[in-house]
Amino acid sequence: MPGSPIVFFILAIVAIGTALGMLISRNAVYSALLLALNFAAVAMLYLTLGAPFIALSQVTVYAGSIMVLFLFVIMLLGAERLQPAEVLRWQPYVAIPLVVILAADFAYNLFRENTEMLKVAVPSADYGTPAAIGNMLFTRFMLPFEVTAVILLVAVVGAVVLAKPDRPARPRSMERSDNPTPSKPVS
Amino acid sequence: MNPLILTTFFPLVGFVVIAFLGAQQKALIRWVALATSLVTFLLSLWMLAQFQVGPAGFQMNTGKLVWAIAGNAEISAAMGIDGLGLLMVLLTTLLTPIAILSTWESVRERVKGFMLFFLLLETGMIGVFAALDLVLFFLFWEFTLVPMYFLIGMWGGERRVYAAIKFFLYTMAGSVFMLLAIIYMGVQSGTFYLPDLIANRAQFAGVQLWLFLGFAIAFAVKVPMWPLHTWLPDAHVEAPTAGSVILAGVLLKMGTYGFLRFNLPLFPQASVQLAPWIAGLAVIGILYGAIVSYAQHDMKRLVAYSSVSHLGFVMLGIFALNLQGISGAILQMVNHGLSTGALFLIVGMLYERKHTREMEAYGGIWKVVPWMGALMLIVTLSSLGLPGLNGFVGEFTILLGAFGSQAIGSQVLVGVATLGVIFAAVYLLFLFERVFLGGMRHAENANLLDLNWREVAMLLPLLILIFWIGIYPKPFFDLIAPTAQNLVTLVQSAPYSALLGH
Amino acid sequence: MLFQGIGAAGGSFSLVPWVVFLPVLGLLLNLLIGKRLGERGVGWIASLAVGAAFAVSALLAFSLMQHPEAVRVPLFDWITVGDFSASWAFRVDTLSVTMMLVVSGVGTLIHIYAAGYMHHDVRHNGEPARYTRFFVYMNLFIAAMMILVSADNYLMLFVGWEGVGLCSYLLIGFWFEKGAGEIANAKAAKKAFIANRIGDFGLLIALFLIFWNFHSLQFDEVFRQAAGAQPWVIRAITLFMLLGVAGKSAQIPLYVWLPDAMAGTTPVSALIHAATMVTAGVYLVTRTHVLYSLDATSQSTVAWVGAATALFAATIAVGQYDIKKVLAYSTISQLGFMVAAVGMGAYVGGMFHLITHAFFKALLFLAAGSVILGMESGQEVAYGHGGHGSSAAHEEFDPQDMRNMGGLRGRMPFTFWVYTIGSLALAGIAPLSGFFSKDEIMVAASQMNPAIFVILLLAVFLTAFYSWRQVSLVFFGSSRTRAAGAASENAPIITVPLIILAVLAVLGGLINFPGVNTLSGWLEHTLGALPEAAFNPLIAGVSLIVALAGIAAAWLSYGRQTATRPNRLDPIENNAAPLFNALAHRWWVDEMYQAVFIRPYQAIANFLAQVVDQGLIDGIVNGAGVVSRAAAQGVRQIQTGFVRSYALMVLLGVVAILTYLIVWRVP
Amino acid sequence: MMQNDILTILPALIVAAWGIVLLVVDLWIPRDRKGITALLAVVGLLVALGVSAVLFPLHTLGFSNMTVLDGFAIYADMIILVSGLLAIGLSYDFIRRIGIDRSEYYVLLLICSSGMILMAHAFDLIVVFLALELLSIPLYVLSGFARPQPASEEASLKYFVLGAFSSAFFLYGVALVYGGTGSTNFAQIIHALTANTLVNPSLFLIGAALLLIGLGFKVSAVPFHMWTPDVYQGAPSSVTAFMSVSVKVAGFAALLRVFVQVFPSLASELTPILWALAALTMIVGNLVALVQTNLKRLLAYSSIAHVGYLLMAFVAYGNAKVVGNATASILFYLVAYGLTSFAAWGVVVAAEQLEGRGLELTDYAGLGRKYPLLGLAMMVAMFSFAGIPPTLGFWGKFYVFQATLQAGSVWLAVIGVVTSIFSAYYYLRVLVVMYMQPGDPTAHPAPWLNLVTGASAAAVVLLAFVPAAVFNLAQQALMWFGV
Amino acid sequence: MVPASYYLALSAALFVIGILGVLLRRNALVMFMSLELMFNAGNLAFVTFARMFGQLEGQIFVFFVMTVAAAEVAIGLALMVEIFRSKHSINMDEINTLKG
Repeated sequence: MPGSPIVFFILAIVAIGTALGMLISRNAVYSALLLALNFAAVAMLYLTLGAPFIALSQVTVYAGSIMVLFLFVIMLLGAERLQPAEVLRWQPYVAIPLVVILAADFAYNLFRENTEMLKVAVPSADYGTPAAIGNMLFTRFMLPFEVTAVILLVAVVGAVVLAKPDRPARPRSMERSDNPTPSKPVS
Repeated sequence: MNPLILTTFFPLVGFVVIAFLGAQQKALIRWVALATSLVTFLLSLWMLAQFQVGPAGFQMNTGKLVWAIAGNAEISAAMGIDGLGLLMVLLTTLLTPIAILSTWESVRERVKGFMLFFLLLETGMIGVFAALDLVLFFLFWEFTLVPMYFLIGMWGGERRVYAAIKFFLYTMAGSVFMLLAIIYMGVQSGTFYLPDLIANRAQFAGVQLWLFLGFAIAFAVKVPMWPLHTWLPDAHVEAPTAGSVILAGVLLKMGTYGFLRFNLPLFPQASVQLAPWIAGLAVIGILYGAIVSYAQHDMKRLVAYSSVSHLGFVMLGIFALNLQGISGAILQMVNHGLSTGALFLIVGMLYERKHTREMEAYGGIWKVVPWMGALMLIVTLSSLGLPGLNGFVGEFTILLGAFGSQAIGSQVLVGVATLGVIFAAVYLLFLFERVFLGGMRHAENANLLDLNWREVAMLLPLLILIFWIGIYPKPFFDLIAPTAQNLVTLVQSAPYSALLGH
Repeated sequence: MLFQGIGAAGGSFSLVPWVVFLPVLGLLLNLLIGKRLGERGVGWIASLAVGAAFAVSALLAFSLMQHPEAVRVPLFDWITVGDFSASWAFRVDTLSVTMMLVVSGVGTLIHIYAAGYMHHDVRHNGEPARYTRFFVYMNLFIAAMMILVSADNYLMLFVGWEGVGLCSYLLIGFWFEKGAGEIANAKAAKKAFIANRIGDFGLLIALFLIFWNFHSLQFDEVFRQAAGAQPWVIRAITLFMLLGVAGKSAQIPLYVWLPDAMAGTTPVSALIHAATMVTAGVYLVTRTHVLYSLDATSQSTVAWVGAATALFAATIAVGQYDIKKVLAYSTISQLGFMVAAVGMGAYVGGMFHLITHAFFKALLFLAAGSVILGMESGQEVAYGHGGHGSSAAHEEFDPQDMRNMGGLRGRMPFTFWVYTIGSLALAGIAPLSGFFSKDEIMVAASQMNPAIFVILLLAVFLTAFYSWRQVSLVFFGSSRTRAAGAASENAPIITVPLIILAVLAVLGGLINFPGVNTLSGWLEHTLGALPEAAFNPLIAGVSLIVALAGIAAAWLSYGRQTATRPNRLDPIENNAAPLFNALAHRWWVDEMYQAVFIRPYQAIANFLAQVVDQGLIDGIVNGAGVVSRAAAQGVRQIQTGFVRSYALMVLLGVVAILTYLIVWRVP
Repeated sequence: MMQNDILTILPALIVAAWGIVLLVVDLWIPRDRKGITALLAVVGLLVALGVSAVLFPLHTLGFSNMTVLDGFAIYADMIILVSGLLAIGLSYDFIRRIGIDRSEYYVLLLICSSGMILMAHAFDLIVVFLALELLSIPLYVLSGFARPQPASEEASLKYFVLGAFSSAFFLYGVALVYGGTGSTNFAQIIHALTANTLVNPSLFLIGAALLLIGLGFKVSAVPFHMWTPDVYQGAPSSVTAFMSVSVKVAGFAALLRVFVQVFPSLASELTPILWALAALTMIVGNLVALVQTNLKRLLAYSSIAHVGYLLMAFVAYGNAKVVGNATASILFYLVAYGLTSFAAWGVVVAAEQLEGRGLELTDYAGLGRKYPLLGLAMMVAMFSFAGIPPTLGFWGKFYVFQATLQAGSVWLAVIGVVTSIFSAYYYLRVLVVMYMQPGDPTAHPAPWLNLVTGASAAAVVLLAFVPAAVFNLAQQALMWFGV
Repeated sequence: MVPASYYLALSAALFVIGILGVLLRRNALVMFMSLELMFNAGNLAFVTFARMFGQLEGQIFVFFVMTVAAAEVAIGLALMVEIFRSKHSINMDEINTLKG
């Protein structure tokens, strides 16, 4: 596998550290920032894996725009901190053991026979380049690409529907429907 | 046109006609319903005329009209009838117009719905007795729950909802296991057509105990066998008179019919193996039903428990697995329909007059309603098995068969069952005494009206049959004989009939 | 088919179904047009129907004299299932015709009597419209009884057997709204039916045993194979049949219904509960003598049951005040004699006593009825008209209580004479009929079993004692009430049958007069050669002396009884109160049955209905519902509404599935 | 781009394109005549339905084997399209009545349908994943369409968070399958499996399990069902009706495609899991429904229970002799379930008042008498759900039980029938309230709603007399399915 | 050289941390961020596998995932803004009116 172990371990430690930091930080803003850092670290790892285009997208789309959006909403709502009222007290005591078991499952599955994992194909010269990716995107993966376009469109429409404040809060037909005499069916 | 199919589906004609009538045309709806059921009865008589007495096997058989294919198995719309089925169909078509007539005064609300459900119910019941394909049978079987559920739930007494749901769930709880058994057999043998299945019964001989139980649970609930009977008193008490008549007269017979039609021929070994156990339960039912009847205060409840006792006799006869037992059981199915149907009718008439079924509210009324008293007495005597009336012929034949049954194998058990005739006298005479004899305990009862012509017309056919079967049951036994003989042969010709021998 | 069968039998034998059809015809006529006919017409039709049946019976008897072998007259198939077959078939032989003659003969007389008696009775009870109904029931009874005695197989016999039980029920409960608490009559009727049903249960079992061992219920067929059967089978059959006999013929332990059956009107008591129905058990044993003869144990059981009943009931009769109750216990006792006789193989003796008893007991009952009518009319005279109108006096006054009588000899001389004849016949005083028939039984007992002989002798003494006690209390002394003082003799329609019966009671002994033995010869054709019951002067003398002693004792105790203390007039009561108390309370048998059988049955019924059925069985059913709902509520708690716990549940599923795969399934 | 490529996704393409066009056209439709939008949406769905019917006999792959056209997919398409049509019929008056009649409603519904259709046609995990998102995102929005009603918002948020959570598992599963097989394309995976050239079988297995979980969430199998009652209750009833049918159809289409057609070799490993899922789903769904008092919630649990029955037949998939029949029975059951659901939900929609009122069971007292048609429809629906003949629901149960018994899972079948007794109790309770208790409810039957409800109920009954017609169609649909 | 399994282990670790975040954080936004972390972990696995096989499909997949994630973020954030408007809170534990 490419990349030196030192680089990997540093990045891995950063990634896990920031992820844990996000998890335990009391302040949502810190969480968002730490997550951005995490994304950046992962982007670095992508580079070591021969995926420069993806790495770049990761930085711009994820660490950049998405996390900015998050921060923006946090600031907008002023929701960085919550009252420390814990309703589900037993949740951690169940969740953490379960997650540990899950992690153990994954780990066992990965390291039980890692001979396969060590096999590395020799990548072609243009492996992971934007050109190669673009080429594939617009040929073999044209359909998924178009579908993502529709998904984004739907997301836009949906976001508008959900957040557009222009509708009257009360349904307009309320008075008529609450009338005790049954209203003539509207057709 | 096959008279069987006509008979089965003719009530639907009335259903459609009534569906198009306005809900306010109550009288017209009643007459249409009555006319429909009467025509159905005539059609069934025509069927009887067409029926050849003697040969075993199914007549007016539509054959295997393949209707659907489920995996590897064909579902066919096969219908046909033998003596057993014919008697049951006749019982149904006879009781239905009577039951409809009984609603003339008592059902005033939602007449349209009532009659719609009633006609649906009739088709469902006839279908049960006519179906030769297991899936078709099951369809009709389950379907009968629906109209009955509404008849109890919408036109019933105070606790009608409880009773209706209990009836539905209890019966359904039993029948789902039958569904599994049916499907399993279809899967194994590739057909649901009863004659084919009987021919291939060796295929599932290995698991027939389980299959037997699957069917038996469904039927035992319906019969109802002790201790699965507790839905019955509730259903009977809450149901309107017409519902009780049909419930006791026909629906319960579907259970015993099922045992005869399916359990015995399909699972002979299991039948033989379990016969002593089922007979034991039947005997418990006979005694238990009779004893518990005695402790009731509500007339309908009393009659309901008496059904447990009577159907215990039928079950005992069936699992005698000999000619007498089975023939007697089949005849007793008819008898019980007539006697208990008539009992419920009379109780219903009293209820119409006084709006209570508590025996305490009556007493000594024979003085004011002599005809009703006399008819009630005859029906009571028929129910307690007085020789010369129908009940005796059935009970005697059953007990005789059971007494000599090798399958049951215990004369002591049957002797204990015979005690039932004593207990029957105890509770039935108790009923008659509490209601009709003694002094007038309540002055207002002096104004009770005796039977009117409509009520006489309802009871008369039943009484004629009560006497007819009691004195000259031969035509009935002639109808029954081929079926019974066939069943006995089927049970005993099983490769494992060695079990039967001594 | 119907007439074809009749024709096949040939001769007048083919008329035998008419012994059933005629009463049925009578009842149908009365049922349909009785209202239009009026009382007189109804009575005529009913009596004629029975009389015609008697004529047919007589015709059959004459034919039988020429041709004494049994003839079977099949009518049509009844129940035929597989190898089981029972048809409506009549049997004409000397035994059945004897019974037919008794039934229809006594029946006719009683019908005539009843036509007069009921005229008063329905008015006394305030329900004149019920007159017709009475005769419908009566004819029905005759029909059922005829079926019983003329049946050619056990099943048809059983029809009659239960049919007479039904009529008994109907007639005991005829005044169903009367009696103590306005329900006692209805309850008495029910008691009779149920006690009979217990017996019928035994008979049914016997029938099953017979069929499964002999594959037939037809008499000849059964008897033909009887010798080849296993001993235990015969014993079981005969003992179960004995239960039936005990029910129908009111033997220990099932006799308790008969005293209560006196709630029925007097003609009913005479016809059903004295002369005919209750003797069906004796007839059954006689009819089945082939089987009984094969098993000594059951024979002696029968004999012992009969003897014990004879003595036991006689003791109770001594302590009764009700005129009909005395006769009822007397009937039980006499039935005990008959059963003992047939148990000892003295079938002719049993039948003989059956016949004579039919005469004198019917006479006694009818005469008692005459007394009661006289008392009632006296009561009306004494307390003003419309007995039921002055209800207070009516309710307190019991026209059947012998303490209210006394001195009726003068008021009702005719009744007194026939009553005395009947009582003497009952007591077994020579040369009245009862003497001869009873003597035959005593002879048989002395030959078979000395212990039984002694018991029966005691019973004879008591019989004579209570008979004369009754005569003394009713007819001698002075009137103890105003009603008794005002009582009057009855009309000829009442008294003519009494005369005929009195003649029969006197001359009945001729039927099987010692040395002539007409009845023995007659019945031999059916019963086969039987040991000759020779007349034994010693035995006859002893029993006659014992009977006379009984009469003397009664005369000494009651004859000069002039006491006007109606409440405490019995010398036994005065001198041996506990004993009399026991007798008056019928040895508390009813109370014991109440405590041992009826109350526990009710308690069990209530327990099963409330606790087991509603509580346990239905409780499990409803409990299943409750448990399901509780479980549902429990599971529902998981659905907290918190997204995080939902996610936790998802994770739980994920971990469970993955762990399962990792641990057990990963390749 | 080849003609085949287009053909393979033609129904989805039509619906999606129609939706986008509608979005634009809507701008020119005057405010008070938005009914035209609904009508146009119906036309679009009808066109797609017609096209689907024509495509039914064809079989081809397209887009570099990423999509597939076969009878199975078309069968699913048709259910989804009909479901969309019926949903529009239910929605038309309803959304006007409760004041949420924005034309985006129909657009989202169309695009959501196209996502579902795409799911049925997907032959590559990438497409499956994208289709999953394409159908989910509009549903998140539709669930919250009645904002600012708190229940609707809550439903939307819960659905969204948990949906994304399960998507993450699904995604991770795709990654592991990719790692295990070296491809996400079904054709290549099938090839690898048959040639036994898996890169890493254990990764593949875990990945497949995660796929199962992700799809199990969509069809709401226990224990991944927790969102269902809340979302079904909170979402506008018309939306609930749509998603209770369509999502399950799409989910099962994907499940069948992935597991039956592509991963049959995993049967021995997965069958016990499916067994447990089916049993749990039947038990929990039916049990908790017993104590529900809100009709929407009750129907939600009932829908969970029905998933249990579907999964029960799915358990049979490892048995090569049975799998064809089992799959056909699932397809049949989906039709029965779908039609029945619309009959039931139609009544709920008619009875729902503003602000989510009128949904408690007690609010239905007397409904059967006052509105006979609605009552009748509900009666038919309840009996069909309970599996009482003569309804399609009975045949659905019949076929799935048959498949289960054929596969030898007797105990599972026993659990199935026992739980169906429980189900009968709560279905009957609905009828009790409607017919046997007095009350004066207000419902709003409207022409389109009546048509949809009545037609669904009529179909449930009438098709029950010709079950073979539907079942044969299901079997034909599987002609190219390789079972 | 770093074995592929290390990358996968890292991916798994991030995935479970993401799960923990969803399970333990009440703040809807942080919960949402944790979801993004889970997606991210999946992406890492994809890229690793792609590198392992020397294919590009894995990377393409990641591209699509990112797009979808972006779409989800749009919807999710809009939803949270709307909810905050009506409830003035984005505490997930306060959103539990629907239950049972």
